[in-house]
Amino acid sequence: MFKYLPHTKEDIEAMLKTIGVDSIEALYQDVPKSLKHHDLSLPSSHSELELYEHFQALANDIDVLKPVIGMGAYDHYTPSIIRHIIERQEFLTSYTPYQPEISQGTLQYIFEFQSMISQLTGMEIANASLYDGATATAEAMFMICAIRKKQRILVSNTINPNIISVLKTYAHYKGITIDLLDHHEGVSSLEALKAHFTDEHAGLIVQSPNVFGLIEDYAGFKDVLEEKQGLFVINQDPSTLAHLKTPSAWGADVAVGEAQSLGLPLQFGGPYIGYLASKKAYVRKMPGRICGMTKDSEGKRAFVLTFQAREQHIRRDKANSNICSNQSLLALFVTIYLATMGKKGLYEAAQLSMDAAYTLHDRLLELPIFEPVFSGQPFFKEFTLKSTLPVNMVQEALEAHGYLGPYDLHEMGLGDGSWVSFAMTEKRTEEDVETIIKALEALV
Amino acid sequence: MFKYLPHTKEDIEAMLKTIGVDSIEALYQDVPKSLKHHDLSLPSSHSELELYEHFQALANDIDVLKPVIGMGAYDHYTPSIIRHIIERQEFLTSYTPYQPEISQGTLQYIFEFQSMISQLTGMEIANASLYDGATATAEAMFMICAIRKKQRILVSNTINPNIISVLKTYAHYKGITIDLLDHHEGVSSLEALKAHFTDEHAGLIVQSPNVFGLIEDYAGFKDVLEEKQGLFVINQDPSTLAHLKTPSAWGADVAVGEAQSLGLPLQFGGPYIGYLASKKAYVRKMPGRICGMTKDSEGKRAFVLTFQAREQHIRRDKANSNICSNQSLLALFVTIYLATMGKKGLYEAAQLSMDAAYTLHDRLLELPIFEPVFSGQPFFKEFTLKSTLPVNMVQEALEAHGYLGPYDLHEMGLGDGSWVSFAMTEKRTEEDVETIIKALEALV
Amino acid sequence: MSYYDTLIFDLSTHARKGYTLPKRTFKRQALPTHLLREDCPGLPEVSEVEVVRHYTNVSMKNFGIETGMYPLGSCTMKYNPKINQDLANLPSFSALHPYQPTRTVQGMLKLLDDLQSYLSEISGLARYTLNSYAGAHGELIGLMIMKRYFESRGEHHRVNIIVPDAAHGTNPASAVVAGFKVIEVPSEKDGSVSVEVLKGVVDENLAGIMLTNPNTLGMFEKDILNVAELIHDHGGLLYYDGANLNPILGKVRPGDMGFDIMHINLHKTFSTPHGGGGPGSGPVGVAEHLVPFLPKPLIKKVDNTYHIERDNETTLGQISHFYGNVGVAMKAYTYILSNGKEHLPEVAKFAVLNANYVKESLKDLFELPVEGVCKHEFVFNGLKDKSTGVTTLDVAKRLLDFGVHPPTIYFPLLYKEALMIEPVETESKQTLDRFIEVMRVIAKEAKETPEVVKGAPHNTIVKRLDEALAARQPVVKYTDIPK
Amino acid sequence: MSYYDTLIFDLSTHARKGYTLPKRTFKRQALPTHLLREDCPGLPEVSEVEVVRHYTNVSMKNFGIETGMYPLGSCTMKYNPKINQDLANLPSFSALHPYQPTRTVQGMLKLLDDLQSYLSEISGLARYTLNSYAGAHGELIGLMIMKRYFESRGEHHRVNIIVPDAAHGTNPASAVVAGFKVIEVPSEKDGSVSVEVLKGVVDENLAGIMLTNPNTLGMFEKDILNVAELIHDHGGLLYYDGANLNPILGKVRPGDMGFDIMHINLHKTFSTPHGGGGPGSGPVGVAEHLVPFLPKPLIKKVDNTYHIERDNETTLGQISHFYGNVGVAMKAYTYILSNGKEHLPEVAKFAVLNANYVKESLKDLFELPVEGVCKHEFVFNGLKDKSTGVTTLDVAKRLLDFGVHPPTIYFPLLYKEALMIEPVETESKQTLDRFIEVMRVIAKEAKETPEVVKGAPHNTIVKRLDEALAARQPVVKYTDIPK
Ligand SMILES: Cc1ncc(COP(=O)(O)O)c(C=O)c1O
Ligand SMILES: Cc1ncc(COP(=O)(O)O)c(C=O)c1O
Repeated sequence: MFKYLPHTKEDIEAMLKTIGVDSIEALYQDVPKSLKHHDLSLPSSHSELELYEHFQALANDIDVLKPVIGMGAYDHYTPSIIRHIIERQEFLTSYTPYQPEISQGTLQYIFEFQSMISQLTGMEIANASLYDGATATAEAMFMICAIRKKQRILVSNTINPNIISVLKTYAHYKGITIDLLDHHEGVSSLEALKAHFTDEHAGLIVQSPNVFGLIEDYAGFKDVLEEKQGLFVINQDPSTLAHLKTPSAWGADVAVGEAQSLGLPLQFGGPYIGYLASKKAYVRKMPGRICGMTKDSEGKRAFVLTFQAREQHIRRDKANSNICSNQSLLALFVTIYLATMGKKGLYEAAQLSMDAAYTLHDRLLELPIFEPVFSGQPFFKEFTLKSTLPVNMVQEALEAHGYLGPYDLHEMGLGDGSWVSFAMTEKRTEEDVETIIKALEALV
Repeated sequence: MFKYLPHTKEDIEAMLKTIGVDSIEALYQDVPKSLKHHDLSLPSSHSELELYEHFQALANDIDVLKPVIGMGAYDHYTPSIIRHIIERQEFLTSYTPYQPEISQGTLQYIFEFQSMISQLTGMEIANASLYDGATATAEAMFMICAIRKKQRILVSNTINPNIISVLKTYAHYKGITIDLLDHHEGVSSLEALKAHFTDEHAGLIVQSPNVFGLIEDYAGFKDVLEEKQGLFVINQDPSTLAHLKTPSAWGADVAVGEAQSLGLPLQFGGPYIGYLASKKAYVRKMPGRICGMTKDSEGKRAFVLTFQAREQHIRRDKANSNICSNQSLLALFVTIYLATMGKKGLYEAAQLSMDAAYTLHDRLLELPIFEPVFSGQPFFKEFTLKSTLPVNMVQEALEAHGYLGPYDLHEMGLGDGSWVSFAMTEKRTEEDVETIIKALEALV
Repeated sequence: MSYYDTLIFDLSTHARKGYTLPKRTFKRQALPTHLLREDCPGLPEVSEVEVVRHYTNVSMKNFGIETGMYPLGSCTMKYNPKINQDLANLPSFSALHPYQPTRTVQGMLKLLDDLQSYLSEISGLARYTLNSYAGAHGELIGLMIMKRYFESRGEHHRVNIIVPDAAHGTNPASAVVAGFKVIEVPSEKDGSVSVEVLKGVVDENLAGIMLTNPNTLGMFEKDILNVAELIHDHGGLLYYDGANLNPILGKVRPGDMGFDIMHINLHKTFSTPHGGGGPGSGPVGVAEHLVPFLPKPLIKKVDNTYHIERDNETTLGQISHFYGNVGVAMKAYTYILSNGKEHLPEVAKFAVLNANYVKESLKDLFELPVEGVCKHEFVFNGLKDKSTGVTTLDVAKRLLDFGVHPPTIYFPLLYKEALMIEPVETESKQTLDRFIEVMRVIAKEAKETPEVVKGAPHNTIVKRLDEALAARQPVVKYTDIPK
Repeated sequence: MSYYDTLIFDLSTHARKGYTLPKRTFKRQALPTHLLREDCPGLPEVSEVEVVRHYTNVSMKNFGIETGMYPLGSCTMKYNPKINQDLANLPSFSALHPYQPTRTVQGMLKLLDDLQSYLSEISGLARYTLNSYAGAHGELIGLMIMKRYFESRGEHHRVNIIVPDAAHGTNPASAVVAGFKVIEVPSEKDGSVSVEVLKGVVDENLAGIMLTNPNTLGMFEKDILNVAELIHDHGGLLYYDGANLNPILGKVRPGDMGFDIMHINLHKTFSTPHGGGGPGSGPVGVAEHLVPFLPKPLIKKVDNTYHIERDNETTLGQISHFYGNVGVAMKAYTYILSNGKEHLPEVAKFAVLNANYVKESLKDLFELPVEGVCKHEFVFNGLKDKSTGVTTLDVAKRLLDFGVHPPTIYFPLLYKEALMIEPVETESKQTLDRFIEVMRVIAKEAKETPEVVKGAPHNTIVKRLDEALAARQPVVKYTDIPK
């Protein structure tokens, strides 16, 4: 007997009798003998106490560092209530709302999630979430290619290289060609766009704040694209959207991004959550689930998945996306986060992050170790500097004080080996800044 | 604006208008001016992040040690599911089930708790919990004094001195006299009982396993008591009751005890939970709440608090107990614990504790440091030895390896300064035993 | 969905298991058979999913603060912040054995000592013990302190405790359990005690008086300073029942009013959850001259180090096995730090604002026995229109149909149809407006379709219960259930 | 109780707050205005209790596994152990930034690498990546591996992927998204693929086939070795959709059946919760010769140290920002260790026992298209008695009234009235018996009072929904709602 398996000897006997066989083995009679496998070479069953002991042993081989980097994963604050709510079994253990009558809980929060993402991005319609920001960007690429029936796109090279890497993979197998748009002083350049965007391109994909942490300025971009019927995809960190001009205001056709910055735990890279929002006109090309409002037979308002035969009836071989399970629980997480923070809290958290980042930035530049890399565009909470000392020396100095950073941009093929990236959030304190500066001063 | 206070300026204005006053201050107009207090000298409001930082700082001043002692608080294993269930807001945030129609959840688990305590103790009726094992014993004392209308009781001096101390306090103010019964070789003695129990005594209170960890043998006790119409109260650790003869089988009229050993976290001493069970005949003298089964107006089975006008209508100046709030959530905890462990798991956990304790006991006696104190009765999971080394030397040797123990019984006035107590639970491993022995070997 | 009417025992099946335990190699010990039980305790045998599913379904039969408004008078059912829970569960604190050397638990002791100080500051009393498990336990300890005090002065004859008839039942009960004699005095119409009435009962046997202020009707006892003077002049002490502390946080302090002893219900004012009826925590505070009598053990700071004083000459004795409900105290501590000095006084103000708002919005339909500003709660004497035959019980049961937890009913005993409403500060105006609307609808129904109200509840999973049957044919455990 | 029909936006009130943030002394930074948004995002402004109460009430409109039985075919809705959650939430793991130096996260990497090995052992494939976020993502990656493999061999013409018509919709969709051409083949009556049919479509353009075994009808594909031989002989690869792995754990291994690539749905077979539709995790495993093509980054053990290989020559590329849903992987890891080698095979056996028991207990009333032992699930083609006009949709909706989550309906497409039942191993005989009883009651109702079934659900908080309306008049966000 095992705690997850309620079958007693008597149960088994009675059930076998009903079935009309005399052993469970007989239920595998259709499996060719040659295939039958014996004895899994796996660890033995662990009791809960042994599991705790085991995880303690693993944890002993882990040093948790305080990040002063981001690169797509930000150490923001999580309001305490969220875990309590998302762990309610009604949310946690249910599946896709196939039976809307008993899934109004899930459907309602998806509706609220869509509404909030629309508010943040300014877009008309958002979906119920995608795997992560990188795959969401790939889905956006598929989407605009399908809308424009073109197989070529332009991608700014200020996008985080991991996202570009994912785009390249998705594009390659689908037969889409990616052209890269060069940056000017660390941001996507209007001049370069004018020079390189052609009729062949379905559209342009950019990111803001970009891989260098810089806020991009898309003034004029939309005009250039419209001339060639190019669609405009903006990937943006949603935690910046209480401050920054929205994708919609820049003229985006599709807004995508990674919403981990909305309080999700770092969790070594996942689960995170991608979002995708667009103009209503493109709804039938949107990947993923969409929830809509309707009425029940008695006229009560209620919610359903709408617009597409997804799931088991997914458009099969006419599909433009294959996503089925998404990151629903994280959509709930983000929804509660945004409800808790509200418009003011989202602004404040971002402002505190920015204030901490600018402070650190300015203090670092006072040291003889760092120099600016770009001039021009301001950054948000993440910034890039040039280090005159070997990067690993700087990293080790901080690690000795329990900090993770700075990130060596060369690991992503950016810069000349001296470029480093820092990021701050509202969790980092004045004391953190002092400790970091002191640790680095010791190097000079 | 503060997150727990939803009042906006507009709300306040509208509400004041309805009330017909022009400031909230006006609602305190009836408070004498001389009394009004200004400015609490308290810490400033802490955000959640600051609270975490603050608790981290406090935690830095704490060393969690692995206990190899008990003395009323045992480090047993807690099944993972319990916290998840008891933190459901329906259980956690509700109050006493005054409105049974919307409190069937609480009432049902109380009924189950009562049923389980009855099963463990063999008694006919159990209440819905009391504050802790010590106060439960005091309530039992009041109960038997009220039943027998006598103001004197006999208490075995093998009971944990803290419990005796609480008994003495409660007795003193209520005008009850306590006589102590001497032990023989560490257990309550039938001979002494015969010699000391008189007509004046309402009854006898004993504990098993007792403060020395010894299992008491009450053969013959009931006969002696009955002869003088004395009532019999047994305080017993419920975690031993899958193995040991029940209070009911020894002839107890009231069974009480501390149920912390049923998986409750140590939590520096509380919240724990006292239980009290008795013969049905004494129900109207029982302290605390009792839940009973009944029917609703449509004949459905349902539960209510029964038997007594407690709570706001508590028997006021005719009361024999004043308890109102009890340890309800812990009753739920214990109920889930006992449901999860079941009869077999409860037995197994106790057996593992006992096995570990006997192993440690025997290994310790192999060292030249320890000697036996008592001969005769077996112990359960806790045992007493004589240390030939200064006790603090032994304690420090274990603390250096992260262990808490042994307990110096002299701190409770027991023994000659050399008596020490160890306890083991199913959480202690073979490795723990080895480490402890090695640490002590280093002393010789 | 269908009504869940299964007991955990109904699910039990021989040999099913819900637990896992480690395999150990220790030698298996056998005890002498004469010490062993012969039968097996009839505990359920169920799988883990059965346990979880069972108690989840059982929980769904309950109404909590997060389900909806819970204006249960005298109980202060405010929102219970999750952060309280998270911090109390931190392993550095929750895994501590109560006998760890104080050297190893300075952080824990500092927290508890600071909490004691904060409570002193809030209440104006010199020193607190956290050893008391709940409000009623606090009352008992407070009264023991009184007795110990008089004993120390050789005034053994002082056995009278004055308790107003409006007081909570635990007040007289605690007095009796502490070995006092209860002198019940009638309350005025507004729930207050009259100095004149008190003058008639204070004599040389006076030990003290138990009061709460605001009083049980939610009214501030304006005469409190005169009462205090009278009692003190007669050598008595004043006990403050802290159940009503919420509306005066940072506004008035019981210590300043002349109270010598009080308890605080951390589970009420300081938002630790009520847990279905506990665990609570009822710290007891005393004025300077009573500090020596506090129960043992006592957490103390001496020269920046924290100690646990396990005994002293003057203590009233021990009243708990260890140091009270420490886990609960941690939650109250968190709540105080969360609010801080800035917001604690607002808690009081908004609690009072809410109560007065609801009172004024309903007093045209419900009978308000006492006019004037109330504090955090107030009492209606049922519907104004008594001709309908609709009782307070009916109103309460009808509220269930609207998803609102009813107020406290038939307490205090001063008014026959008492309906005691405490809206608490964490409720928004919108929520109060909905409550007011529902109450008005019920008042209207009482006139127009009284049978609907009298037959309530209609939408709950069970209907009105036969409480008499439960006492007449007691079924108090599974094996009592007739097969 | 009353129906909760409030949106979080309905609760929003200007200037209300639900958060706290620290006060910092950093200089406040201002950005150039041309980069700033001019409006304010219309996010709700609510207090903490409003958020908590709102989502608690919203949750109550959902049915979870702990509410009751959830026999949703193809989804393996087994019990989700709490210990999985507790361990994944441990701060040592959950607070890790993905770019911590590998030196500092050896414990985390060991866990992930061990999980990869366990999955290999369970499935008989050489190596796994955990980077894939869900089943469909796994399919996509698997197909990319195929493509990369053929590219590496210069066989660019191999673009045909065979998919049986009974397959899950994601199978053909993934193939298309990976740039393949889908060749749909008809399934046999028992859901199997016939070697004869396959022979007709395998040619030099063959890339591979996507199958699941047991197949979509829950039947074991007895011919699987012949199918594998045929495909391999024609230079193709076999992809295994791991959604149906549960019934063969420790019994048969896809690798041994001849599959070259597969994904595993950790959220199904390995009990990490489904979370209302995600996060899942769909690790992809490959046979030895395909290992070089696995996506990057890849966790690897070299000489007892764990590394993250961020790039290599042969990889298919990157398909996720970091290393997949690590938090989900931790739960699956816990589940494997909990069960251990002793109980994992039992999981399979009891899943199969349960399915056959339900099938045999209902086949007199429901139309069973395929006789014989099934594995973990089976499909009825609606009620046997078709004369009543009661459809599978009606039966499903009527189940709601009994507190049972309906099976999967209208999938697979093979049968018009498909009703796909997967009882899972964590359900006890008692629970199955109740399900069987309810199904039999519904069958009886279909005969005697068909209107009751056709009008179902009757007891749910909302009744049948107008799905057409949602698509006709799209309201997909709060501001779309007509005022
Ligand atoms: C006025 C008053 N006094 C005392 C108490 C008793 O407090 P507790 O239930 O914490 O023992 C209560 C609780 O209901 C109360 O309302
Ligand atoms: C047979 C089958 N294949 C593939 C999938 C897709 O898996 P996921 O939802 O994890 O993407 C599912 C899930 O419903 C399935 O049942």
